[in-house]
Amino acid sequence: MTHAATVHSLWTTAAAAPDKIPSPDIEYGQLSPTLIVLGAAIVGVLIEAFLPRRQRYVAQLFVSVVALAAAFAAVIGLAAGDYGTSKARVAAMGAIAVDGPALFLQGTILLVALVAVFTFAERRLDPVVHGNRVDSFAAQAAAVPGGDAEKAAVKAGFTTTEVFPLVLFAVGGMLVFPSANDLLTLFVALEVFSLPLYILCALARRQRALSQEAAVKYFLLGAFSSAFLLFGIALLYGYAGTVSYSGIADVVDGQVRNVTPALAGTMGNDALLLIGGAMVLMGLLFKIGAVPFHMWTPDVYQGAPTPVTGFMAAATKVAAFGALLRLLYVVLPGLRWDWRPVMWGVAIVTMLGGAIVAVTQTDVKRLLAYSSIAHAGFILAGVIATTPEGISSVLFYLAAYSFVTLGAFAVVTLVRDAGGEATHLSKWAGLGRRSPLVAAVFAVFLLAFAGIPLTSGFAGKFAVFKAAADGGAGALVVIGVISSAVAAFFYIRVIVLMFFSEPRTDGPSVAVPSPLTSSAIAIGVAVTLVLGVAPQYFLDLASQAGVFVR
Amino acid sequence: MENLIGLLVAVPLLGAALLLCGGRRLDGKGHYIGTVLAAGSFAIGAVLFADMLGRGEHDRAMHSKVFSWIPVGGFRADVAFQLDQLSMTFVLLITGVGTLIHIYSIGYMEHDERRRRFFGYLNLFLAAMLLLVLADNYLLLYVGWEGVGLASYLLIGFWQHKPSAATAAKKAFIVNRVGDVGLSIAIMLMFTTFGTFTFAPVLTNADHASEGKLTAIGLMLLLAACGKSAQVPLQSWLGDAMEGPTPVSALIHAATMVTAGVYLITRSGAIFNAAPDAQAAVVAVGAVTLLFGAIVGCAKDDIKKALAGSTMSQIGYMILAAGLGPIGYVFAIMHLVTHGFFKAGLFLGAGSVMHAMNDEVDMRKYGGLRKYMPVTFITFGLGYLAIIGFPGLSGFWSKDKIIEAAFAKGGTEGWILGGAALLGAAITAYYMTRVMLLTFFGEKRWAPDEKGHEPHPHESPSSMTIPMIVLAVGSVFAGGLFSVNDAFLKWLEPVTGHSHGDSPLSAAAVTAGTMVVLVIGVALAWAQYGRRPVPRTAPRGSLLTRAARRDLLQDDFNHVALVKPGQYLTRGLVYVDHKLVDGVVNGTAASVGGLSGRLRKLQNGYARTYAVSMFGGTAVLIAATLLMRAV
Amino acid sequence: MNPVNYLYLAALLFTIGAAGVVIRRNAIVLFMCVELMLNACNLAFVTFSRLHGNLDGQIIAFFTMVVAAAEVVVGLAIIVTVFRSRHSASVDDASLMKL
Amino acid sequence: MSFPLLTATAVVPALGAVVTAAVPAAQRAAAKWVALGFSLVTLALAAVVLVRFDPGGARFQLTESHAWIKDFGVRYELGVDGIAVALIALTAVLIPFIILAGWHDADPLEGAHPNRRWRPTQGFFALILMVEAMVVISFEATDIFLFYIFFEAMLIPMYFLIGGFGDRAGGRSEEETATQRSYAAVKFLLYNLAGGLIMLAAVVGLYAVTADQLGTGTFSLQEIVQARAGGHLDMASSTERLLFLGFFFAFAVKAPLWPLHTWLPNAMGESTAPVAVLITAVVDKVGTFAMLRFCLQLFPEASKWATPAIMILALISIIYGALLAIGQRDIKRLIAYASISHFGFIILGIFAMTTQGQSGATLYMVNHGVSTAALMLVAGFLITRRGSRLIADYGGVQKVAPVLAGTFLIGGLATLSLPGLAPFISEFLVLVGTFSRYPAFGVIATVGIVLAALYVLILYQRTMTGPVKAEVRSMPDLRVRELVVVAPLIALLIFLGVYPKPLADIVNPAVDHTMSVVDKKDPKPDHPVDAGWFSYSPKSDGGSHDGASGGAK
Repeated sequence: MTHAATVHSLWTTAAAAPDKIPSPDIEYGQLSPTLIVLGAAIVGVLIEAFLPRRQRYVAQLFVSVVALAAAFAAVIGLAAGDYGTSKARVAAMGAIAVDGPALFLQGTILLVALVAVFTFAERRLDPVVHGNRVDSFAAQAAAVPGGDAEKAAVKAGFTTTEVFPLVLFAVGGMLVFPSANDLLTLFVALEVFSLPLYILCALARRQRALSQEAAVKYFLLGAFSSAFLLFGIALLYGYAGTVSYSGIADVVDGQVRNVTPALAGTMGNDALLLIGGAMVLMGLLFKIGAVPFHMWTPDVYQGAPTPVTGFMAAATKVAAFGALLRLLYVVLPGLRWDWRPVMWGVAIVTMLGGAIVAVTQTDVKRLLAYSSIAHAGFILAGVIATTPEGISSVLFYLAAYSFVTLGAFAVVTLVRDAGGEATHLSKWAGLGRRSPLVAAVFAVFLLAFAGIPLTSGFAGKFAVFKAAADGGAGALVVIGVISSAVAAFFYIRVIVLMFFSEPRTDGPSVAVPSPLTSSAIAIGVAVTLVLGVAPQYFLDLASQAGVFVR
Repeated sequence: MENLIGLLVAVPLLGAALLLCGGRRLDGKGHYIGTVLAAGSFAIGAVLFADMLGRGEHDRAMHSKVFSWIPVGGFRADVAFQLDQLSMTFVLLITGVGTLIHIYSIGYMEHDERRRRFFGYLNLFLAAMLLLVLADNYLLLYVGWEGVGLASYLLIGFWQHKPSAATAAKKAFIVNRVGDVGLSIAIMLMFTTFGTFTFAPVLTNADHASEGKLTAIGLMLLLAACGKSAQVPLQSWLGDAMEGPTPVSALIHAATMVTAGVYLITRSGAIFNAAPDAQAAVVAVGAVTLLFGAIVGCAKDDIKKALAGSTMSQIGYMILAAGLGPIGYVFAIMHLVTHGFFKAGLFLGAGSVMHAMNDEVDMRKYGGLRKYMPVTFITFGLGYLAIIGFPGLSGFWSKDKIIEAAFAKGGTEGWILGGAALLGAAITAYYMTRVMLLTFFGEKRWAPDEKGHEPHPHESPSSMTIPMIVLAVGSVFAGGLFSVNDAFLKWLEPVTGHSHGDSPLSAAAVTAGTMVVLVIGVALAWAQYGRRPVPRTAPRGSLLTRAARRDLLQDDFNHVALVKPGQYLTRGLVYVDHKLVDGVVNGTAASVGGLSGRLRKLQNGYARTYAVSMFGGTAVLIAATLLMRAV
Repeated sequence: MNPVNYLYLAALLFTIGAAGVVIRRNAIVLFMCVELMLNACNLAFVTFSRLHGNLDGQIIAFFTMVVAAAEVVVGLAIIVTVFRSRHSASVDDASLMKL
Repeated sequence: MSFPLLTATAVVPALGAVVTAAVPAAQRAAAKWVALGFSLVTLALAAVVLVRFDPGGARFQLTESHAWIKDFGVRYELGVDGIAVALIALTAVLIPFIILAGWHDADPLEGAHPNRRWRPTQGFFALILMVEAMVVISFEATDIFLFYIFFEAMLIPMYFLIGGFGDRAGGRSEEETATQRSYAAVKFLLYNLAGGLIMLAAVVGLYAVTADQLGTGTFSLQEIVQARAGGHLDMASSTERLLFLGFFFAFAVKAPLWPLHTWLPNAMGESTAPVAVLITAVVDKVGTFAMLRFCLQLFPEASKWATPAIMILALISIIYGALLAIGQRDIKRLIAYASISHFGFIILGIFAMTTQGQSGATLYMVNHGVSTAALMLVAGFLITRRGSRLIADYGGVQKVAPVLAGTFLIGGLATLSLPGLAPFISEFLVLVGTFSRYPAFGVIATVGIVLAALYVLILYQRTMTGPVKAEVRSMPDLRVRELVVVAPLIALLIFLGVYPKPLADIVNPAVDHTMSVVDKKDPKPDHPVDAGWFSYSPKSDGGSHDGASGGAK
């Protein structure tokens, strides 16, 4: 195509445009979950703007809980309306897919967020300062740690109630992420849920230095990765001339003759596709925390306020895997033979890497971070299966895993000493003697992580491995079980520490939480056990939800 | 009648149960209960005997199945008894001598606070021994076989506070176990060969089986016999077994248990008849042991050990006879019975002496006891005459027949065996005379022990002397009685069968020979111990003597060849298990840890490093994807 | 001139940006490098949009700018806070958490 | 449908565990009684199972089947054959004694820091019951997945029992003991978990195979066996072998088979005697049981293929275990190694592929359970008295505590399988079964008999006989509670030794079935004696042996 032609076409399109721009039609009903959450977020901002400090906490809490609940209800409604199955469709001018996986994941995310908000709102754990109950967020994020401003803020009993709208924004982005049906939406959604998380990471009340460092690292690396993602998108766009999943898929499947002989002339345009695909993949793998894009995970998990960590660890993974699934299953199925081996490699190093490095960790939050990496590897094994079972197994695993994670981190918030949460493992010695219940609950979560039967962890692991084996990835299964064996080692180590070693005299005390955290933990345990003992219903749900719309 | 057979075993078993579980409240009358029950089972035996005599010689065998024991597939073992002339003989011997020794023990164990348990063990032994001889299949026999082993273990170690006793007991059990392995393998072979291990079918079909199999079975049975009957090479335990109370030595380690091997071989005659090689092995073992035991017997100063050596040697005779096949079976058993009488008598005599001498066992510290304890002297003397084969006494009849049979084997083999038997007879005469002289003749050599107790020898209580007298009577007349127109031969022949070999020597010649060697033996002993006074401490003696004192170095050999290497092996294995097998496991764990530690270093906290890994990762990702397409 | 060259330029810029992120210490510079990468992306979008003769790419470019702006807001906020608390914008100083 | 008897047998102890755990801290004694009560109820239920079970009846009886996890092809399927019944009975019998024996093992030490939430006693007994529940259900499960789940899950309570309630009589410093104990516990768990995970891979693989060939994946043992018999399901021999190995590895760890045994001595040494009994007498049996039920029946061909190797390993276990037992200085470790030797016999019997071998192996599982329980529990009583596990610290106990010594001796004699006691029968059957197919193996295995005598008698001699050591002079004899524990076990040993027929009759049909699945026949004797001789064949009255007098012509 010559320059003249392109210039001309550019002119003509420009000239032809003005009078007849088609007004987009948006299916508000089907987008309602997202809209509700984002709306609530804006309301939250307004609250911050107009309500006096004293009332913000309650108002924010109320708004966000209601919003999340309502959004969840909306999801249920959509699912009940068969939007997950028969009426699955692409909404908002092809930007958003409303289908089984989308709804399932949105539902999961919303529930996780709801529970997470409970932990955000917890105000019984930290000792009362100047007569004010405080949560785990900085009195004033802007104030220099240990500075006068901060002291004043603390004295005044300030609290960062902005976390609620931030969470809501993040959730909004996460809701869009797995249902994004074109790469632009994908990118925007990614940023929409990443930016609030960056901020949330920086808001810890205790150990703010760590918290801020975490934020910086997370932000820089996150931006770095999203740059890659964006460049990948650019290349894919260059390859297909469109960013809509279905459009690219058509080109990949060769249903559409590629429209750019100019490119064809210059470079083997599959290279564009492959490189672009790889870079987009990288962007998602970063969010998942797959080796070698995982290195931010331990630091951020450790530094961030524990409730945030729990929320991130659970919800981000769900959203990111959702997006990954859609990308691989909708956009690149034609490329299966190209990306599968690569993903094999990633899955293997992720499983083994996460498990092995975790063995020598000494900090509970870092330990859980590495374990989350290992689990990412297991889930990838299911992703690779490229069968409907694969999809549903991943969905199930995500649901199971996210609640275990949330619960585990919620427990972490309870174990405290003078310096706030006592996350160093040595301090957990003999916890089982001091407060058997908490220790037992945490043990349940650890066993679920380890995939011991009768916990959700086992059901999920089995589902994934089964799918992988069916999908002809037997080797992955073997490596999976080996790394689970390694992983078991450090989960057990923690249990040994809690139950079989004598309590230290200077050991931490277990704070008695308010119903908020308690209910969060309770929900975690309940889900863990139910999904472990009677997973059939949820497996059905997942398998019904196992089909992507195109 | 059949049901009485079971009772034979049940009665003493009941006794054992009562006495062992009865607790202290039975301490007072425990020994009576035990004795009465033993006598009871003897009575039953007598009744059955009478009944058996009442019947024609070919339908004398009785059989009674109690219940099906182990039915698994083709493998069917019953608890069933078979009482034929052979087992009848044993029943009478066991219960008879057994009862006598129970009575004897009442006196002998009077001062032991654990006498109740002692009688419990004795009853247990009777039950097991009866089970052994009454079983109608090899597996049930095996139960009795190990049962007597257990009883002997418990009784040898009865004085457990003495480490020597405990060790001796353990040794006896383990050596026997080695023999038992033979028995169990034999049973397995029978099962794979015949599909059964019940006497009747196996023995009547023995000749159908290949000779190889039969030889194997025979050798395994022989191994078992060696263990139980203290035959070379498994004889080492018997000497130590004398640690047990003397009645035990008399009953178990002289009269009954140790002869079980002879029973086993005789019972399995059909198999051995069809397996000449196995028979050869048997006679070899017998011949060797009869000399071995005799030599050992010559050197021991411990009266019981001397007798133990003699026992070994006498059983050697029996095994030899049994090995000769149909020629010898009957005489083996006959000698077994007579030996049962006189050897038990001798042991009881020895016990009586020890009783009088504060449990002193060193004959060099006896001397001239005949004045102090006449009854013991006389009974012991009769037993002595019997064992050396003094014409007319029991030993004479039975041993003579064996020597005769040995020659009758024919060929050089016959000469060798006969010669050995004769030589053995000579040595027997020598060492028994020695015992006799050292103990009852000469001047008194005992002195106050370190605690200053001067022993005051006295005759034992009647509870002890009566059994001795009875046994003495037996050892005088039994042999003659049996030989009255071959009564014993006729009695047993239906079971064991009998054949007359063609002896190169006439019976008279053999008898003459035995007389000569007898005189020689006695004369030698007299020359050495009768004429001149005996030193209280043993002279160093010749090399042979010293070796013989150490059981011809048997234990030393075992120690060097088995015990030491075994200890090294186990220690080595413990090390291997810890360092190697377990080391591998811990090693893997450790290596994972190490790897983890190393990988951990990558996480150095620098955001830029993380960026590098991401960058590199992306590069690899892209490269890999392109590569995939390329290939 | 052949628009493909713009792609090469974009790739170059992107690489420079990435390299900058890897090499430089100062958080602000790092961040600028990221922005550079984003710009590279934009360039690529526009170029492709031109090549394909449709406007998607250009529209995306606008979106990218908006997002980048948002990122700047958040990013600078965080970096500044860190700078105030530890008086240094070097990312290497922020390495309390490791191993 | 009828009353779910099997489920009840498993649920009752589980319920008991919950109730026991819920007993408030103050009423620690009550917890013990509650636990005992529940275990007795379980025993009663097991008795009912034993009665309702008809040896001549269907392959699997009292079956229950409910949908469970459709997506995994998993059903809640229970059913018992003779082997399972025997082992369930064993478990149900042993648990009450274990509880009784451990009556004071979990009493808090004096001076332990008071904490009303920390309730070790309740936990101890609750965990024991939990283990019982899981063991029972894994004996009952005829669905492989169901079995697997509990096979794995039972590790957790076991782990807490070992690590949480170790032997206080280490003769070492407190923290030394603690580290040793948690080392043992972790080793136990990781070892078995690793085995279990390997098996998980095989389980998944099995699903893949069935799903691939039968359309829908299934874990039902019977379905698969029938499908294989009907030829609908034929695995490539390589696949079958891999799957077999996956399963066998897990069971071999559990059993344990040389060289995967090293966790057992640690676990048994560090845990209290009752827990040690629980490990070796109950939990480990699941391993050998599973070999018999799953390895052989799911993968007959592979089993035959692997037989030589496994037989050799079993043989090594027998000799090696015995030799190491001789070399031990610690009573409990000695018993542990003895058990390794015995498990060698069991596995030998299973893979000899003869009815004698497999029936023997099954009886062996039961008998070994009882005999080890007897020996180990008495050893435990001994150890708690003296406060040391080292053999060298004892001597002359027989003089001060004759009853204790006596029971100890009987336990020992059972361990060396003295005829007249139960283990003899099983051991001999195993030997005969092995011998009739692999004579050499049979002969070598008999060496184990002698070695057994060695380690038992050495142990007895060193601890019980000889001059009385000063430390044991004041040692009390067995108390009533302890007698109540030991006496029935000994009675059981004697009964099963004298009259094992009832048990054998229950087991035999199941074994015959297994043999038929594996498609193996007993080797015929070379010169079978005509049936006329079998006067003891069940029908005949076992009358006179007219040939009895016919020794030699």
